[in-house]
Amino acid sequence: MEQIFFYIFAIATVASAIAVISLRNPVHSAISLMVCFLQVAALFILLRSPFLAAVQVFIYVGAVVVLFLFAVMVLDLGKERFGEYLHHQRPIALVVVIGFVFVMGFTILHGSLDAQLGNYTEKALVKNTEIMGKLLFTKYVFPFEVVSLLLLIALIGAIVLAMKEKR
Amino acid sequence: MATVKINGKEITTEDGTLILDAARQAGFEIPTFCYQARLSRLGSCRMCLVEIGGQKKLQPSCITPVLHGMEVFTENETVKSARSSMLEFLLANHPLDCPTCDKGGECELQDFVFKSGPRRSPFSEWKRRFHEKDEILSPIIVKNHNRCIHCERCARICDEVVGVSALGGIGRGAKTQETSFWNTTLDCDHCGNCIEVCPVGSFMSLPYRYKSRPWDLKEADTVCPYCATGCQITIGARNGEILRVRSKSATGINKETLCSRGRFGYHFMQSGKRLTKPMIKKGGKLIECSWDEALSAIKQRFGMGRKTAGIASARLTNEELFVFQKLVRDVFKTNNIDLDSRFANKWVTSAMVDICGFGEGGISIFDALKADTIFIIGSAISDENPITDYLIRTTASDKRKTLILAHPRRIKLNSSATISLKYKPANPGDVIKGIVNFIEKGKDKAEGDIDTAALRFKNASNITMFLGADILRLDNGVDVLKNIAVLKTLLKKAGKNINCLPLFDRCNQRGAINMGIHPLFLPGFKKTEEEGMDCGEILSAAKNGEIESLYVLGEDIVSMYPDAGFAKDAVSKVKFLVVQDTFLTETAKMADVVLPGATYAEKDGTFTNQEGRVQRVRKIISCVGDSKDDLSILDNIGGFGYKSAKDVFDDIKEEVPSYKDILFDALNNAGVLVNGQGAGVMSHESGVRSQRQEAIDDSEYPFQIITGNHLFHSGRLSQKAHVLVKLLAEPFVEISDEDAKELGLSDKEVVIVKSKEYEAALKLRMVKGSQKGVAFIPENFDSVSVNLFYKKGKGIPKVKIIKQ
Amino acid sequence: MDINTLIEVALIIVKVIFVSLILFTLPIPLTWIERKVAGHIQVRLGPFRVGPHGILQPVADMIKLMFKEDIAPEKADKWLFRFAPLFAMIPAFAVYAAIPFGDKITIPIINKEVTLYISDMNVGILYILAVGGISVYGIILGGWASNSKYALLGGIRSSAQMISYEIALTFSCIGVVMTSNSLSLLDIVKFQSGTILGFIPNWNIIYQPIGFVIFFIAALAEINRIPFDLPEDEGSLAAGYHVEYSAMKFSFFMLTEYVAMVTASVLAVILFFGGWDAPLFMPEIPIFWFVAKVGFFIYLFMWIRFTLPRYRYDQLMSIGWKILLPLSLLNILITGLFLL
Amino acid sequence: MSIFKKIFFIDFIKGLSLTLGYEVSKSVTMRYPDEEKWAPYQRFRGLHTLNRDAQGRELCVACELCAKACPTKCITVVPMEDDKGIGISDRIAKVYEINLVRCMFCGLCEDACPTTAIRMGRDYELACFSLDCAAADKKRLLAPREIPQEFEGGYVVMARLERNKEGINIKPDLTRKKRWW
Repeated sequence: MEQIFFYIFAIATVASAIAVISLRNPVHSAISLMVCFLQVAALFILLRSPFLAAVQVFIYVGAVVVLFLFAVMVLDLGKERFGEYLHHQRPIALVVVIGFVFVMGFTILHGSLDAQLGNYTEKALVKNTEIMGKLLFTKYVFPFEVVSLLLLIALIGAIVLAMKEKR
Repeated sequence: MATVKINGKEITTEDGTLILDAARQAGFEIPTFCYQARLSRLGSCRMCLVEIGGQKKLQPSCITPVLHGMEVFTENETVKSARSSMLEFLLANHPLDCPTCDKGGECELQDFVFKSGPRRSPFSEWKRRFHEKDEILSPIIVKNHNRCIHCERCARICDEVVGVSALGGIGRGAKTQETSFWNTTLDCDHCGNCIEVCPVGSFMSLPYRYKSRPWDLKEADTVCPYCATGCQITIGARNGEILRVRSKSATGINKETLCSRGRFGYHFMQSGKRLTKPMIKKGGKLIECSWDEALSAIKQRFGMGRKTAGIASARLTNEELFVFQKLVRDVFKTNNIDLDSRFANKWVTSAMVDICGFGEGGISIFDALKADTIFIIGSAISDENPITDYLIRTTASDKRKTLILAHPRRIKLNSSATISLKYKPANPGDVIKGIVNFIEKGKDKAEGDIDTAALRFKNASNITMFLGADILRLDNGVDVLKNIAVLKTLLKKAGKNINCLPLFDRCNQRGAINMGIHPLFLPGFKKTEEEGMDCGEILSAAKNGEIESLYVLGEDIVSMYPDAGFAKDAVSKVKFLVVQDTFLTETAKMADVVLPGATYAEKDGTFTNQEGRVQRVRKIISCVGDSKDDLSILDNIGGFGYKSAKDVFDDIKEEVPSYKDILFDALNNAGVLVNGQGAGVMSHESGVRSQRQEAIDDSEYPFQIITGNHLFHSGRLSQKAHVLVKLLAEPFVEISDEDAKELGLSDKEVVIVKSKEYEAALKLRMVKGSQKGVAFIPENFDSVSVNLFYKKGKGIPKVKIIKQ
Repeated sequence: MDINTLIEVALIIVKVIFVSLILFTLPIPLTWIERKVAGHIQVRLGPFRVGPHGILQPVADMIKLMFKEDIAPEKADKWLFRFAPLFAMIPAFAVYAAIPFGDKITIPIINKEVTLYISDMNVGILYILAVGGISVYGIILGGWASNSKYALLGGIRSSAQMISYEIALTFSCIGVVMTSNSLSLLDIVKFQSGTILGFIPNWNIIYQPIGFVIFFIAALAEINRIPFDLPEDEGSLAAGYHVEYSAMKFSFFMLTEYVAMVTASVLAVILFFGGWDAPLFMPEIPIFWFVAKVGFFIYLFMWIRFTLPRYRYDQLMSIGWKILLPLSLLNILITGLFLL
Repeated sequence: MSIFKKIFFIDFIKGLSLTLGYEVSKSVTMRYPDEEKWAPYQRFRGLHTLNRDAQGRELCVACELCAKACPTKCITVVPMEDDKGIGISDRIAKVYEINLVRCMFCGLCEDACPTTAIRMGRDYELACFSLDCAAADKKRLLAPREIPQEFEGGYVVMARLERNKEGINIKPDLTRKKRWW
């Protein structure tokens, strides 16, 4: 049962990811991106991580892609403009993609990406959110703070960029 | 000359000018009711009171002549309050039924009260009331005497201008009624001039009764189509329906007057019997068809050269006639073109042209009437040209002038004539000869009327001769005209100033001759290279089968040609007959193609009246049904490419020298007299052939028939106007009272009129003072077509009258 | 799979269908009520001609919407134009997967205990807010796909407004989560049962008055209702993002709005007013109190709609960012301090 | 004080209480055309009527003053003669037509009328499905009205909506009237 759902979501994820880069219309790409994120959220649920799923939807679908769309719509990027940028990048991109696929395939096949399963039972995972919260504020508190600092800097940077100089 | 000061403005006028006229010249308007320029002075309405410096009482300006040094005030407070009081008195008895009064909106009383009248009245008494219901005085006149303000214009115009004296006053003071004898149905000329001059709604037109308000009417000034006097009329139409015709007080030669034909003869245009679609003969029957079909049939089947001919009516405009002669001469390549009028032979017409001096330009009738001796021959002028009759009557009321009237019948104008001459219809020349004889022999003593007339001629210094259309009809017309020419030369030699004016019965007869609708000459009286055939010759030729195609424009030959049988026979032998007319006439019934034309209110153009005055005809309504105006039909057949009447007129100006200086767009209500054209007028002398034919005295048939239009009718056109038919619905025979007494007949008895060819039962009318042995039958009725009495080549028909 | 699991699954399916049906039919009475409320507030009668007191008016409207011509602008993005109403509608319905309408009832005949919710997620509130947020796509895409300047402006305004207020909305919920110590809605409701001092209901509104105010205002903005219905500002935008929509597509948008209004009411009830908890010694009747409270909030929304005028756009934004957001942060801070 | 007002949303609550007050108050809606109909005041200027005198004769004498006075030129009058006593005068209107599309109901025709034949009536239900009925002919103008001229207006009267083949008709019941508002 779970397997079936996994494949459905996985295929949908990959398909929408491909759609993101292959569709000509930037709005359509953004929509595909949203679909992709949604599928990822669904995968999180299959991984017994509803909190992550909710946050994924919340942040990425609900905010990030909306802002993407926003930008795309307001800037009114047509198909033609994309053509200009992609023109010379094609061979380089091809090389990069092939390299990336090779490295990924290699590491996956080698089994070097295997992560250690946590020692959580099915029952304990019901309290998934709690566990995650605790981990974040205990074991991973440092990276967490670093990330929040980073975000703060980004925030301030954005404000500085956007603010008009007062005379 | 007298110099007067009017409201401080100095003006110099002739002695004897009325203060009113002087004030109007100076630009001050004085309201009047009883004053009418051509009528006798009454001074009864007191609207025109003015203050004269040094005089305590106000004076009526319409009867007070100016004196040198006079100071007149027309606008001061005294005068204004007098005016206001006068109006208040008039309103004391005038019913305020303006909402139901036909005059409402163009009522002089209304206007003056609005302008200077009192705004309120202290009168609370009952108003005078003669009757509750309007009185119908005739088929055209309805009277509401409650509204009368006693200006007596109606009675005066009836008496002094029309000469009928049908109206008069009964009663005294405020109770005076201007009405007919015994207040019964009027037996008068039904001219409606009383309606026109009535300043209030006392006399009203019955056909126009409750039809519209004056402000609803779209009005246009045009020319009356009935006789050649050329009266200016104003047609009022509402929503494309003609509702009335009226005259304007200061417009045209007719001024405020019109005759019954002009005023009430407009109904034929919308009679419902009009041709609305072209028709083509298929299998012996006329079938309605499209314009394309009809026109292409004409273009294909109408022949060319000598075997074609065209006959046109003199009721069409100059432009149409010009295009028609162009069509006949340039496209059909023939000179066989003639006017229908009176079916005169071509020599008579050209003699008339010559003697009346058509080439010398127009003579204003007002100039002509300044003559001290006026001579009229060959026209029952009161019936044929009523307005000319009015003009002559008003002139002849001056007792210093001599009016000599020669006609077999006694007509209305005889009452104003100084000398009335009578002659047998066939021989008007006898009268002329008598006069010539008298003058040539140098006699001094007059024996009989002719001699008295001759004596008057001898003593006259300024003579105007009116030559009637009856002369054109005579076979010996050339001789008569020759005699007149002799008289003319004789009088000219004696140093007298002579004017000759024709009296025509068709509105554009003079114009048609100018436009070259004649077998002998082109437009502008240029001689044709080869003589064409006149109407009689065309018909004779047709009878012999020598005319294959005939184009008849607006004329009913079969009904009008003297000798109906001959005309019908001749027309039926024409292989291809095109008739363009407004009604399905007898001739049109025989046609191969019938084209529906337009009446005078449906087209633009010009008429030239008998004086030579060119006047504008204006379009008021659109053509009935599918019919088209004649100009565009003719233009289409000929392919000339004329766009409007003005285009044609520009061509006329080039071809006809006498029209050269006339500007089409600038033609106003007064019209323009044509100029003399100098050289180029052909003379009749060359080709005159005597055709004298005495009517043989035949004791079995003692009466000579004369015919012509009745006062209420003109040709067959007026038969379609129902109001005119109401006035006179059936023909009659008119003989003198002496004859009637001899035959033991009484008035209004039905008698049988019998000639060798035809007999008819007609009502008898007795007229005191007509020539013995003359019977008059109006030619306007289908029921008794006078032309049936005629036999071609036999001259004037002779009849006997038997008691039924 | 044993029979019990099958029954469970069947039960869930039945509940899903039941809830969906209710949600689908809900706009029918709601539109009627809204128009009646509008009428009476404006001293009118409201709809009166179709059926007694105009009760069939929404049915007539529905029939009309169904049979109207479905028009798509010629230069519209056809696919997105068609999908936009679905994008708007599906999340609005999906939200109900996590909403509890009551605790448990025993169906008398089969003597089976049935939970009055489709699922009790431990991240329920997050799920609702997250999924609810997706609704903005319907609006933004509908506005963009119409290829009309009014629709686009409406869509952009709408999305900006929703993103702005979503933050305040979420933060206001955090206070509740902190006091209730759970993300699960069921737990939040359960936390609120009982009374304080014996007569005050132990509802979150007592602990979180500021939070409720923020939540309520943000919810108004989130569901595009007056005074914050800027996206469909008739005066300046003709009709906002759905100006080019007609017939059933348009009715989907309308459906979404009404469902969103119900959702907002339900959330307000669950988070701050004790859910199905009977107020003050009132007898406990399953669902009744819940429905009654939700009904009150729905009425409140309508009431406000016909009381207040619309805000200006810049006012809307400044309220969101400058007042509600700091206030909600403050609320979290205060709540945290109290909890400590 | 203003801070207090702001914190506790006093203005907002005031507004809400006001609208709530309206909500429970009686509605002023007139249920036209189903149950009630407004019978306008006598001075109301609705569809014109052509009146008759006590003997039933037409008062109109077709003087065309109304047509002349009309600022929009929407009245067409064509007079005719009649001796059957149809009107008070022997001059009656053959055609009397008011083009309601052009008419602006100013009432100048009333002022111009010397016989009080034309009066602005009280009919205001002039909408229709075709342009034919936009021209009110003499017959329509002469027809007696459901609300007679004498009826004192300014009331709401009970009415009944009737549908038949000719269209929709609202029949007022003048005996049952009430003040509006």
